[in-house]
Amino acid sequence: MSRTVAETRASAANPSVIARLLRRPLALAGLIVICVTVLAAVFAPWLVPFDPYEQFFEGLTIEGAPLPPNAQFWFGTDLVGRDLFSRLVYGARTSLVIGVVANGIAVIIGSLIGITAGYFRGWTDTVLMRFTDLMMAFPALLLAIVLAAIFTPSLWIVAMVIAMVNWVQIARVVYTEARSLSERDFVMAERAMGAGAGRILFRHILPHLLSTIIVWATLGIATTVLLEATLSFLGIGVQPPTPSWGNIIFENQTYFTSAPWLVFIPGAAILALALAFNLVGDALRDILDPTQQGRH
Amino acid sequence: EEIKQGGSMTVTYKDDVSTLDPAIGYDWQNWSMIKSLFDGLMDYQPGTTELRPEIAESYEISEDGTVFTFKLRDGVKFHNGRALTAEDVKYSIERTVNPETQSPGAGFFGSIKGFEEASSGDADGLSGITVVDPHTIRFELSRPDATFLHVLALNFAHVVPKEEVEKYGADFGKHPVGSGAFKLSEWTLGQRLVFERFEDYWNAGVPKLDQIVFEVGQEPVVALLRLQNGEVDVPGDGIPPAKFIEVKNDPEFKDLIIQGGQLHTGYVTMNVTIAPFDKVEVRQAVNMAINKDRILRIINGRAVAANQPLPPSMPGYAADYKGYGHDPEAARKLLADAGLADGFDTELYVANTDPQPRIAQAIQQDLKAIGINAAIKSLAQANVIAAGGEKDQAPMIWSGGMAWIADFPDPSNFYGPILGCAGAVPGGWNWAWYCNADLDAKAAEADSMVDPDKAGEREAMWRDIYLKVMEDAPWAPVFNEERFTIRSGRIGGDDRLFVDPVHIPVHYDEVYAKDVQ
Amino acid sequence: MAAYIIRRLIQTALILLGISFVTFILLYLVPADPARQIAGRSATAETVENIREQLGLNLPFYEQYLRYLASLLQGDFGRSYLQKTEVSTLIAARLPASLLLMAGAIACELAFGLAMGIVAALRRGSHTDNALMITSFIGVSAPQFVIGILLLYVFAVKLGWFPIGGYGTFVHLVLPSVTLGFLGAGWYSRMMRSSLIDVLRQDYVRTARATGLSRAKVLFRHAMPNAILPIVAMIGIDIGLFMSGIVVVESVFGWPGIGQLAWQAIQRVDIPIIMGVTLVSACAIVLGNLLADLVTPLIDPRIKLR
Amino acid sequence: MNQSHQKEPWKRETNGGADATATTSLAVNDLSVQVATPDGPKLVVDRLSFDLPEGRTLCIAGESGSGKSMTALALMQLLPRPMARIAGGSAMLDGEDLLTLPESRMRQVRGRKIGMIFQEPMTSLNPVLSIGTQLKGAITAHGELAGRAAGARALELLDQVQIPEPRRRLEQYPHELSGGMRQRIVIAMALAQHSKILIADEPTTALDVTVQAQILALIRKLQVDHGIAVMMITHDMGVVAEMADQVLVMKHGRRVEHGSSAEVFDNPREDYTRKLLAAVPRLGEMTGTDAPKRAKGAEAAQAKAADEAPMVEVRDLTVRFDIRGGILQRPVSRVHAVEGISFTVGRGETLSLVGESGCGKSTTGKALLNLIPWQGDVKVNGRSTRGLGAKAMRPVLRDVQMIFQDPYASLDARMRVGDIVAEPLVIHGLAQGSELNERVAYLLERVGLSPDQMRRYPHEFSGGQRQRICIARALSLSPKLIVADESVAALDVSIQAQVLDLLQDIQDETGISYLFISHDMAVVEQISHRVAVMYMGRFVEMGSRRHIFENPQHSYTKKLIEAVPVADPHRPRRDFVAKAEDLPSPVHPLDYVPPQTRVRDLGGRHLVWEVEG
Ligand SMILES: Nc1ncnc2c1ncn2[C@@H]1O[C@H](COP(=O)(O)OP(=O)(O)OP(=O)(O)O)[C@@H](O)[C@H]1O
Ligand SMILES: Nc1ncnc2c1ncn2[C@@H]1O[C@H](COP(=O)(O)OP(=O)(O)OP(=O)(O)O)[C@@H](O)[C@H]1O
Ligand SMILES: [Mg+2]
Ligand SMILES: [Mg+2]
Repeated sequence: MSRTVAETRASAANPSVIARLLRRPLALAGLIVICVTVLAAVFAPWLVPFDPYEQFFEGLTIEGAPLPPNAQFWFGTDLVGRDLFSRLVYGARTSLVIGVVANGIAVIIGSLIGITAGYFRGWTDTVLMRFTDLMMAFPALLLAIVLAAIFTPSLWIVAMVIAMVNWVQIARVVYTEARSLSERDFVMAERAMGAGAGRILFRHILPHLLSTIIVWATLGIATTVLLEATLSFLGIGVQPPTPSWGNIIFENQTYFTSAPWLVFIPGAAILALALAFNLVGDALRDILDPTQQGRH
Repeated sequence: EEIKQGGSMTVTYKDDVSTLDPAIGYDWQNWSMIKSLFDGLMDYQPGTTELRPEIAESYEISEDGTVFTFKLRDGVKFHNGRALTAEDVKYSIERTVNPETQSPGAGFFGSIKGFEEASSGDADGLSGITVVDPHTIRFELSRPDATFLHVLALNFAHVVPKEEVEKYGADFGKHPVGSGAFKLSEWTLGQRLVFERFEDYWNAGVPKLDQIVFEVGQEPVVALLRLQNGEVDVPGDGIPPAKFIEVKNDPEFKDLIIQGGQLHTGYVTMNVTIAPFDKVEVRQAVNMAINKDRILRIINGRAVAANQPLPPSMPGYAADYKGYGHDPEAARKLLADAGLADGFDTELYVANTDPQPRIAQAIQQDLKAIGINAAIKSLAQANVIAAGGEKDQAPMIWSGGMAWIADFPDPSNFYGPILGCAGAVPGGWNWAWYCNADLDAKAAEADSMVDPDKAGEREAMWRDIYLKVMEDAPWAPVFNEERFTIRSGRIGGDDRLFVDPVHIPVHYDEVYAKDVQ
Repeated sequence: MAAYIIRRLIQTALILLGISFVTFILLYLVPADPARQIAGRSATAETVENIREQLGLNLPFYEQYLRYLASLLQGDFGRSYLQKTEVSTLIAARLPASLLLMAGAIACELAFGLAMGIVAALRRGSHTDNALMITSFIGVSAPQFVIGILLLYVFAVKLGWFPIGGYGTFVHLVLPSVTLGFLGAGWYSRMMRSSLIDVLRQDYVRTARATGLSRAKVLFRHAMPNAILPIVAMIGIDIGLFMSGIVVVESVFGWPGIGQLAWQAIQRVDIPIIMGVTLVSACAIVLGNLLADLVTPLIDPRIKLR
Repeated sequence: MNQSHQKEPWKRETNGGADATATTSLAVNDLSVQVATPDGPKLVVDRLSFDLPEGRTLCIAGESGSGKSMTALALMQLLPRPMARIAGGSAMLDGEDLLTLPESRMRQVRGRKIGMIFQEPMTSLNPVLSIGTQLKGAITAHGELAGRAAGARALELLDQVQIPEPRRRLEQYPHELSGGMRQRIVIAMALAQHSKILIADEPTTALDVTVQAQILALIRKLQVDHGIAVMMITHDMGVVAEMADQVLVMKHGRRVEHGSSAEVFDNPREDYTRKLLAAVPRLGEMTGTDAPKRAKGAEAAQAKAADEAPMVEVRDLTVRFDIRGGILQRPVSRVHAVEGISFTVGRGETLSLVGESGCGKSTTGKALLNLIPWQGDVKVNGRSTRGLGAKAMRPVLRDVQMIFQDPYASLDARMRVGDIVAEPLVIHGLAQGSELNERVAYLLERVGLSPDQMRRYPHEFSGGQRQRICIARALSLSPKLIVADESVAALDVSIQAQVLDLLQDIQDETGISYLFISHDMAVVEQISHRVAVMYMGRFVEMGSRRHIFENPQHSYTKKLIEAVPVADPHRPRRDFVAKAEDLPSPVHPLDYVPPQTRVRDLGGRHLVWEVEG
């Protein structure tokens, strides 16, 4: 419960971040959700009762209505008679791939731009950061929509689009930190020893940024999962019939009164996954980020 | 019995109304609104596809079918109070043809003499239109055109007052002034429009309602929920699939649902220039692979299976034609005959609005059953249209959402741009890139048969053309959509008015409010 | 100060220039052909070509862009291809609805977000704190379209407390603003909490307490103005979130704002509208940031605008 | 206000604690404070008892971490919650036990009965509220005064703490004032409600000596004028000697020694106290010698320095930092950090730079290593470094190294200590593998650390140890000159002495030169051969240590020496300095032409600079 100065000091000595994550109930819950999702995604073919692409003739009523959850179809069927549960499990793959790949690219781009601009002043800084400002001023979703409209969307294109939109924040954060780090005495000391820019950037500044980057990467996964869902919700995400949690909702959104399970079950899945990443990210921030320490 | 005038009706739409300029408006939402605000020489009998004169009192067609002379009614006034004359009719059509107007309908007037010069901007007006006297106007055509009366019933031929057009310039579409049964009294962009009865309308007793309120930006589902609450009278976008079964089974509403045909066909195009769709066997196999019954079930049975381009209510429909039945076995054999026993990979383009992607997925599954792996490309409608207009882009397109709905009830309307050689050009609408010179010649021949007595013969010719098309199978027709609409209990009128083939979703001029009776 | 504002405005203009350029390129790459859309399906190739020429679509890219810029400089956003209306008119007609929605959302954010954050900070470690923070986490994790549909389903359809979509009265505003403000409330409460906790342990708070000031005075006089600073800095970011949020929220609730306009325009590739809305949103974001930067020195005298 | 007070030389007889007339105002008994640590609760104040007599000053002294602040906070019930809590004891004030009072009653004590001043003047004031608001807030905390009366009282208070232009100050914000001014405001706030007890937790540690002297004198004056009992916390024995009637020495939360100030200084009973006192550098200790305290063969080195080419030659070094603004972000004004200074450092010689905070000492050091842009001429070991890029500087850097002001900040917290010390060798490609290891082990041993500490991280070391790590790193390239920036400023006296000794030993051994930067005259006296006094970016006086300390010529030098607190309670306490003044700002407009200075050579390389005109 109560943490002290001494404890925070000790924390750095005790490198087992995972162990410390596990001690926090919320973070633990988040980790469990993430693990379950990852396992579900990896072992999807063995877990699902049905082929997620198969449109069962008996999956629709005679009138063509989807079936509510029942013994055969645990989460009911969708509007073309597919098993919702199987689609959700496969949809986890999409969400995770996007979350990890898109966000990974965003993190790499953002970190590189931020760190470079933060350390090198002058025109490098100006050019990169003005560009970042520009991207900042872009309404992100609008940009994503336009990009998605230009390129025929597919899993990878969607990932790229999200990456193009999402690197900005991390670039800003990394920039600010890299800037203040490069003014710190230990960087000055490094320069006084004759170290080159590459060494200072990657051996000294980068390690200090790692915790920030890790935290933003985790939080960013949550954002990314949500953005993919939103793009899919607007019908410009991953192409059907590949299931993604967002496009399941997109396909079924108008049925929220007549077949609410088709909207609210995948909605709950998105919420749970985003929440899990946010919880873990936040806990990591507490554990890794010295400026945030002792806030609980 | 006499129907009393008065009362108000609320209609909702999802999309904003783009323009009410008759020369420009060309979507099925503003189409009928414009019809109520403006009048043309010709119109249809309410609820049917039968032509009748509107502001024309009478007309004469010359023997060779190239000269049409119209006599105008007396007492037709614009909403601004000025009397409508033949000059206005001439001005309006010339305005549509004038390239600066950018009218999408200019091409319909291609048969009028002087069209080439006028549409290229070389001439100011159409030499083929003559104002004989303020009440008489004459059209001379460069070739016989059997559809010309239908063309004059199009919105693009509706009459606008020159002075108002010039006053508002490019914004005329937001300040429409016509001679129709209603006039626009309020337009709050993005929110609502209000139509009010035009007191001086030439046709006494029309319209029945005093006021129509259009609320835009309303999701169809929301509109229906509000209709169930008694806040809305007609959901302009129809009954959304999501609510269809519910209202159909609801004793309170099921009697208010009206069903009617539409001049619509939903089809899959196969690009005959892209292998392997250049093989007729493959195209036929696709026709046989599609399980239309399942697709109908997915859309809650709101359509009938189609087997030819023309919809059943169109003259020229081949009622006894059986088409390609659902037969995956045979389809697989055809593929094997074409040397594709192992199937192949291809792409199926589709517009990204519900329910189109769902239908595409059903087709995808059917194709898979005969070994064709079609990846779905679900894009914004405009991008699908763009892909269709490129020769080597889209192997297959599901037409839903962008499908052909006839401009007027004539078989020719389903041929030229979408199956004829003229449409098989970059940027054209013939997404199958099907071009059969013989059939084009036959079509031209049929269209020059103006004589009303030969109508039956002309119909037979067209029927023949479409059956020939089906032999080559550039399309796989899937279904003809049935319109299902609903109205609130307080709105009355013949059922046919609510599924009027041209006045979609209702014939605004003719329906009435029960509560003032 | 004046120099600062001028410089920022110049920067803003440059950013808008950049954004207009990027957007223009992107839209130029969109496969859909505006001329064909205007011409419609019955048009002849000639008509299409004609329209293309009139709109200048056959010009090389840079010339199209320069033309656009030139008219933009005269305050002309162009005319919508499909709505046949001045884009500025369309945006002006819809902007009030969006602003109203944003105002509602901001009210929700501040009311819920700040209150939750303050309570959580003062009770930190307690069950109240945990409960509030879980709520705020849900706020930042919940997809807006799910929240929107859920609220619509529960409060409008099932309970009938609110109208099912629509625009006009205060009751219409409630559900959309809650949906739009949900995310922000989550952020604000978390920021408020950590910022307040941080401030409460500062030396000057201890100094204030050492002079015998009451808790309430210490909190509101001394701690709050400091704690609110990072939140003020959020204004700009917040407007960015709103700009994305309104596309979804307005489409769920049928709210006649510029989000809906943008979404319709994007689907129909109505380039002038997309350009216009993008620029207006960007402008709002940049001005939001400027506003935040201008307000900050009013609260914090250490910050000097140069 | 009574103006006469300020004119009157303020004198007071030193008085032992055994003043029979004084009555006890605060009686602390067995006070214990516990903090929570991962290894369970820990007592940081352990059964501490003392009395605070009315109108007298009690100084609590002790090294860092000995529990001094915790004691003070416990008395105000302001311990950081929930980490720390009172574990027992009582503190009686006017018949009430402060430690058990409920919050609402305690509020009546805070400010009214006990005023408190904290260590950091920079952070003790709310940055977003004006001085007036904060002061009035303190005055009206219990709602006695309001409106105009509060305003009048605020002015009166500012006058009492000798702030010039009090009316204007009310409108100002904390960041617009210097540290000394801020500390005066904090004192005014503590006295706002006529409290009879003042607790001052290291009130001058963060301030320059000159300002420190003013603040200490001010506290003494207020105490006399108002009969306040002061409980003063400090780690500086000089301050203790200057202020205390009674002294309490603490170690690890326990009382080590308690008595009148004369007793403690003259006859310390405990070893610990004796050690503490011995470590304190005493100004004037070295009078009559030339060489640094522990230098061997000093004369030889001096002689060598005189005839060989100097290690570093600096001519007209000027450093200005642009302040940008306006629409185009062009420079609008400049910080004149260093303004045309010239000096040389001979081989094996220690040149000290002294001066107040912000006078440009660190900047000068950094310019030597080309870490910031500068103008003028710098020659290191005969090589001109002007305009050299990072690459070209490398060989030069093998000759000059720097120890930075803040040892912790200058160590990369994510690196192991072994790697940190090896870093320069790796950068210059001087050693690899086992050779590198051996070299690092040797260096660590050299600075008194054990080589098995190589695998630890900087945060696992104490302040003094960290400073040693920095020294080891600076030594690794075997440089010929080390710029040592405030190398001992942050350390406790005992540690400080060790580090100074270490530096001296290294010089004796290797003949290295130092540019020693410090603001502490007492330290400078011990370590330097020559001393340069800096003021506002310029030298005002430079000469051998003997010149500067025994024959200071410039008034500023005299003022600096004068201000150093001396750890001798018998020395007459210094005069109260009337109205405080701020240092002038080093920020000037672009077209500013610095005034010409004239150098006066007093012979024997003793130079004095004076502004012309
Ligand atoms: N918030 C805290 N939580 C836990 N332990 C603390 C906390 N603050 C201080 N301590 C510990 O309490 C002990 C006494 O600290 P205190 O601040 O009283 O020392 P001090 O004598 O004032 O030192 P300094 O001269 O450095 O101010 C130290 O060992 C310190 O580590
Ligand atoms: N990078 C910089 N940009 C602008 N001004 C600076 C910069 N570095 C130092 N200064 C200013 O230059 C002056 C001299 O600073 P410097 O750090 O050399 O002082 P110092 O004598 O070392 O003081 P201290 O004893 O506090 O360390 C100060 O007024 C400082 O504010
Ligand atoms: Mg302390
Ligand atoms: Mg310094």
